[in-house]
Amino acid sequence: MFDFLLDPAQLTDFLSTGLRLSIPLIFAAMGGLVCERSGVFNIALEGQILFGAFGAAVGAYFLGTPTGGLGFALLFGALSGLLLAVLGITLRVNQIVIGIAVILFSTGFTSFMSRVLFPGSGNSLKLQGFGPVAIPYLSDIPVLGPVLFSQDALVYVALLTVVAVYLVLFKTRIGLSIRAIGENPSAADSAGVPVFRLRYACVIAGSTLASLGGAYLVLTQVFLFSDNMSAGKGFIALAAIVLGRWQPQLAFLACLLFGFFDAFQLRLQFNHPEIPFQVFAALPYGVSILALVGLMGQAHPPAAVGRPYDREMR
Amino acid sequence: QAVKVAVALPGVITDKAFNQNVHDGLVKARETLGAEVAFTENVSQAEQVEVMSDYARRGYQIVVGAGGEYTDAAKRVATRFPKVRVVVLNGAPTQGVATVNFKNEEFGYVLGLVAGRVTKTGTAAAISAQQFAAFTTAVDGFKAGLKAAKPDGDVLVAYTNDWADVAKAKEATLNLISKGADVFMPYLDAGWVGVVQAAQERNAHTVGILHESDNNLTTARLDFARALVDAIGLFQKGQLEAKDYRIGLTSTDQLGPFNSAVPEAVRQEVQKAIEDIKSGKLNPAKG
Amino acid sequence: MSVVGQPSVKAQTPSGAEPRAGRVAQSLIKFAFMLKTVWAVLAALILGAFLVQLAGGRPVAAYSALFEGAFADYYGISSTLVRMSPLLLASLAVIIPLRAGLFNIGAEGQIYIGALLSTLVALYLPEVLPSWIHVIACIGAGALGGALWGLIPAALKAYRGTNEIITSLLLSYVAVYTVGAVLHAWLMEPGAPYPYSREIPDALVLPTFLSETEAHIGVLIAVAAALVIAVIFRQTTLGLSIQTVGHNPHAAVYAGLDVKRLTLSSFALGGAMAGLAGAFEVLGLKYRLFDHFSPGYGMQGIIVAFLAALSPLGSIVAAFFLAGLQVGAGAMQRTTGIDTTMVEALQGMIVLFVAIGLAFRYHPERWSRRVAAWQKPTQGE
Amino acid sequence: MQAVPSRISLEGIVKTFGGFRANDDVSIHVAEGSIHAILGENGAGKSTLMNIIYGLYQPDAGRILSRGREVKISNPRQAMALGIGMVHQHFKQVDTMTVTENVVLGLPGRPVLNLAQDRKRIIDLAQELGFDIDPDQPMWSLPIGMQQRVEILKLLYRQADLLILDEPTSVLTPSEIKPFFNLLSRLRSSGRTIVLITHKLDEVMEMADRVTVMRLGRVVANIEASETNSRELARLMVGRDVIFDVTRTPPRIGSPVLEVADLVATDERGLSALNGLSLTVKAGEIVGIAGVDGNGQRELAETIAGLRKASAGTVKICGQVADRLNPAERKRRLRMGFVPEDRQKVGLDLDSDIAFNMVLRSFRLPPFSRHGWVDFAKIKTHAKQLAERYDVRMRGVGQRARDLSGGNQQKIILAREMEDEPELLIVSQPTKGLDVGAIDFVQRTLLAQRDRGTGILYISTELEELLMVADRLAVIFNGRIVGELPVSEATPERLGLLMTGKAA
Ligand SMILES: Nc1ncnc2c1ncn2[C@@H]1O[C@H](COP(=O)(O)OP(=O)(O)OP(=O)(O)O)[C@@H](O)[C@H]1O
Ligand SMILES: Nc1ncnc2c1ncn2[C@@H]1O[C@H](COP(=O)(O)OP(=O)(O)OP(=O)(O)O)[C@@H](O)[C@H]1O
Ligand SMILES: [Mg+2]
Ligand SMILES: [Mg+2]
Repeated sequence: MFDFLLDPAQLTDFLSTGLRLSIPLIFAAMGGLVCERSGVFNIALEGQILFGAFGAAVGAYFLGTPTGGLGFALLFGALSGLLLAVLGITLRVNQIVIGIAVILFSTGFTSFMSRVLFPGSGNSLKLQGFGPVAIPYLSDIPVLGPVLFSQDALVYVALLTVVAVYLVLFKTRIGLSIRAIGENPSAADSAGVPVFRLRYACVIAGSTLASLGGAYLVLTQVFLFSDNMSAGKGFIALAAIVLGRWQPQLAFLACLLFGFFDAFQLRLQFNHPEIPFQVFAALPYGVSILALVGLMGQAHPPAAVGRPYDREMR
Repeated sequence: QAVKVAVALPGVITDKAFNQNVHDGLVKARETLGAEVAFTENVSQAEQVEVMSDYARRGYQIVVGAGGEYTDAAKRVATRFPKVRVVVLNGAPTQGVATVNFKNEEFGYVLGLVAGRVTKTGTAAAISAQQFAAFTTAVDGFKAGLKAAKPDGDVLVAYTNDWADVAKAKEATLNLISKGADVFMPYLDAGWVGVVQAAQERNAHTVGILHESDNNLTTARLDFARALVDAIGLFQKGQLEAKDYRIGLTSTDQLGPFNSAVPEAVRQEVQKAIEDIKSGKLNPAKG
Repeated sequence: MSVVGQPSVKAQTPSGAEPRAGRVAQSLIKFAFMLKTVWAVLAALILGAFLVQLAGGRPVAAYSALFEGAFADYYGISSTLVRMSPLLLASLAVIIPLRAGLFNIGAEGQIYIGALLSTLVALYLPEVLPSWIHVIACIGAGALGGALWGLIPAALKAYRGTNEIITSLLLSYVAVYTVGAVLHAWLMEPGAPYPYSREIPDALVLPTFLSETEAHIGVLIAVAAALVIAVIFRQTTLGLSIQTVGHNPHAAVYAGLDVKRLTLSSFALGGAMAGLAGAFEVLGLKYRLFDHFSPGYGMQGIIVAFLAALSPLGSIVAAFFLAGLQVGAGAMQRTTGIDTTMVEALQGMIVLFVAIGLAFRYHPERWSRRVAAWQKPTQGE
Repeated sequence: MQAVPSRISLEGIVKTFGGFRANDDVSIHVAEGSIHAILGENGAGKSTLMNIIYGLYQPDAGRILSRGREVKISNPRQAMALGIGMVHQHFKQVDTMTVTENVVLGLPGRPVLNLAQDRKRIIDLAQELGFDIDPDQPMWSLPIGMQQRVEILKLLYRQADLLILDEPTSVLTPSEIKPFFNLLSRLRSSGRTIVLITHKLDEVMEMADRVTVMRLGRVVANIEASETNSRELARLMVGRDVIFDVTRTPPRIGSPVLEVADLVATDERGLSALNGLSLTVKAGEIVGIAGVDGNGQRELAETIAGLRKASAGTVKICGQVADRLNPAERKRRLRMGFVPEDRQKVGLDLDSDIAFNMVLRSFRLPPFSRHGWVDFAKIKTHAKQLAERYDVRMRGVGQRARDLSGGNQQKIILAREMEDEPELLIVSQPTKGLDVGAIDFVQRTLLAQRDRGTGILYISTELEELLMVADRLAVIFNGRIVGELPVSEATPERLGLLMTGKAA
């Protein structure tokens, strides 16, 4: 069952697969985490991954470069974030509803527009994507080299994102304010934090990060857009945030946990054809639940998450 | 007067696979037979009866469910609308319903044979999203064909659980490659692209079901488009019956072009196998 | 030093002596607010008209097909009702625990386990019982399955403090795979072209109440369930207790309520509703257990619940609306040939706009000020 | 009219909430460098007015002038820019963050935090003010008096020169009030202006330069402190004469209704709070628990009420061991009433209406429900009666408890717990935040209960109040009763020694 761990080639592939399956989750989880830390529940991650993927395809198709794709992905992510912010922060519409509505809308809209914009080509688009960037010397280390140091650019971006989110949240003035508006917006407001502006910024930034997850799918993983290609990753990212107790570094580990168990279950499947494959497919979810239950102590979400702030409410 | 045909599809018509193939059939029927056609994509299980009944009520004479999961719904619609001819592709033989099936094991056998001759590692793999009859019978044939060419060869099977998840299909393939597989039979909707991509990146090969690509050794044309056109033609002649139609592998036309990696000798061997299957000398499910 | 006269509490509505025109304007505005859902749908449809145009359709024709297909003919209404049943039950599965402050986004999983248990009882309980008892047993098994699956996140929450939102979500995936695995290993009909179980005996099929349609009595049971839940919340101590826990768990302890037990029971009751939805899909609609049979009822239930502002009675209306929207959209697609994906986008937009509409509240004093401001210039003339 | 320039002026301020006028044409001028007291009954609109100055609420009409210049204050940041700072009635702090983080929050500065540097400055400032604060403690772990010091520190750290203090003394113990007033005097002499909201008339007389009295949203008086006296202020506020001395008959003491023996319990942090506490309360007497806040008062009350588990010892109520009974059972079977200290978090369901809150602890019993069915008509009449008797200021019993002023929230709890004919009544800080009229009323009601034969445990940090109503005093220190004495023998000096653990 674990024999592949001993063979360097197989191990490298397994680890790379685990990492690649984790990357979209990492982007989405970091995005969602930033939103939730600021007190806005972003359940629309799933839709934003899809928007990002679609944007990446549009950009790469019409501009012909992966950078163009990246630009459009960011733009689409930011727009979806703006929509969430206007509805959830200013108009104070229930954040769960708008999240789900955005998901519904994104599924239909991106599929429909992809037919309008890429007529006939559908999933056989062959888009320009980013190639791997090998970091000199480091990439020659056996197993770790190919897994960590000769990856696609967006993989490094994802790893840097985790570091950046951590540093911003915990080492900067604005991070302190973000954590405060997620915990007690009324106190932060009273202390002079621009609650509304900052929540807008977090939601837009977070949504943009999530859309990078989609850009990764298109620009480095499969080089095409296919309907509904987010395939549930946004929901897993939501779970990873909780599993990581709203800490970026732990959420990152949770994404890896999920990605690696997904890679692992793919391998187990063909080693054990006698067992229904669903048993393996359920593995990452089961492990996540166990991890969640097994962790000592309770994890508390930011206290104000999901509650729109209204100054004049008692 | 034009014949009216409607199809309920489980996926989208741009998948370059099963759903698109069926849709192609509709287009061809409109062009060549002057049929009036309609279709609905992404029909969920809960609405199968609703969609098919609605077409029947609207005066469509042929109502098609594209996939074995429509069998039950088809039976109910057929009972309710005895004048309508209900057809299920890949369906289980059912009273009152016309089912159209390919003999998947025959196609699988030939693909397995080619795979077995080209593989260097002796390991091939089949990938689908869900376990269902059409796939498992194809895999049976595939195994038998592979073993005929390489008695100590092996076939791995993986399920991605999502017909359209390209990334997952790609990762599954990459891992199968590192496990030693070098020929792949994807039985997926949009997800097959991922298999092809992975194979191309790692210099492995695919044997296609419907789709074609550079690294593809050959393709089983489980051509539902043609089957659908044929069925409509039969209907126009008043000959489409409520019975099980089985389409076997009878000629190399039903296979795609051979890749240059397939030696002439192997092409001959395939020809021979088709003859033997036709004559009953070869049982494709057992080898 | 100045001592002002003593105001009374009552005389504090702003200026009773508004001019007549102002009052008329104000009641018109109030009326307009009452119709906000209508405006929301209209706005979405107008925006959607551009999409329809883009998809090569004619908006008016498309929309009338949508409306007719959902509400204006016998079969359309019956389809809408059939679709409404799981949506309504799934929304109750969200509402009940949410009243106790617990968010169940795992109704999907509870639906699957309910369907599984119901199927097992239908196929394996010896056929010695009178069939109506057997049917009730099947329905009960569905409710039980959902309740048990719902109890897992509730128990983890009550005894370990684990976040129920995420456990219920993850358990949904586990449930879907469990059904797949059980089908695969055990229940699948031999030779079936798709992973599904044997057919349940005819005697166990739920009767329909509209002939020639799928409108099974599960629809009526779902509506009845919503009514019962509404009564529980409005009239019973159980409902008030659950609500108190939801509002303030500390106060609930102080009031002498058993918070853990109420956590468990509200989640179990919610799960039971979802389980019923699963049972009805098997007993009333498909007559078998299919792999992946639900098109996401769990998530849609959340939308219904929030559109209904967490009111069980409102849920009946919201579920009917969303079901009609889905059925009508299908009919529109079949009549006009508009792309399905566009129809999905339109659905998302309508839900979004309705949610936005619901967020607007009527503030009488604000509007009376505005109306007064508008009138000033006219009076000056 | 003003020789001294006005620091801040309000002119014709109106503020409505859903048709209800919380502020109705309010005009006030606060002179530069003065202490300006604002007085008013619970719900008079004082906090609303202050929130308007601080930019949290937008007035429907009226003008605000800062140093004579008209300003629009649309958020707290603008208020801060005008030198305005506010300590809210219910503190606005991020509980999970440390003192330092709370102080720094919202301040402009370099993007990268340097908390070590801020920490040092906070320590310096605290020293200057005579505050003893650990800047690394998380906010939630601080006693409430300490939290208030952090709030004041926050303002001064921001260099506010107009300090709005909304009922600052209601959270302070008597020993803390003196230094607090000294601080205020020092701040005034350093040129700062202070707006002080309080219900304590002697404090007003002691500190304020000028007084504004509000009633039902309006200003009823603007008056120099030197030109008035407590009695007049009370009359202006309440609209009637308030008699501060309660006449009391000697107690008719019966059998014990509460016997606490060797009680041991811990607090939220797991630290020991009760260390073998023993105490008896008999029918017909009021036993006052005196002590410095944080010596186990809250844990004692909660353990008796059944909200907290004792790790050792027993509680007997009316002769029965109560240890295994939950709060509802103690109320129902043992006839125990309980007024918790934290009214918003424990005592009320703020999101339900007043009527429901009046039966929060008895809605599952007849006559309010039968066989699980609730009788809302009964609940409503019951609530109306109680609200009338306890003078709850509201728009109707269907109003949400959250929207009531703090004093009125307190009255709901008192009404509910006292009107059930309890044999034992535990009251924890029952007058916190109440106006003089309400305090007077509560004390009378408690005495009436006593005379009817109820045994009352009265926990308060207000010595004067205890001396006024209690028959017997027990002093709590470090989770133990360190002395008991009849009220006639109690002097503030003697109590002071006991309360600080210096005499046994
Ligand atoms: N009481 C309120 N409740 C909810 N939203 C409000 C409230 N007051 C203002 N807003 C919204 O916030 C926006 C900014 O208002 P304002 O400048 O008063 O707030 P702020 O604290 O300065 O926040 P920011 O600077 O981030 O905008 C307004 O456009 C309005 O939409
Ligand atoms: N945000 C709000 N929404 C609705 N009503 C409110 C709001 N804020 C205050 N009120 C109402 O306005 C009135 C005045 O309340 P406010 O808090 O200003 O009183 P207060 O004078 O500070 O009383 P207390 O002495 O009890 O603190 C009360 O009746 C209260 O119910
Ligand atoms: Mg601003
Ligand atoms: Mg106040």
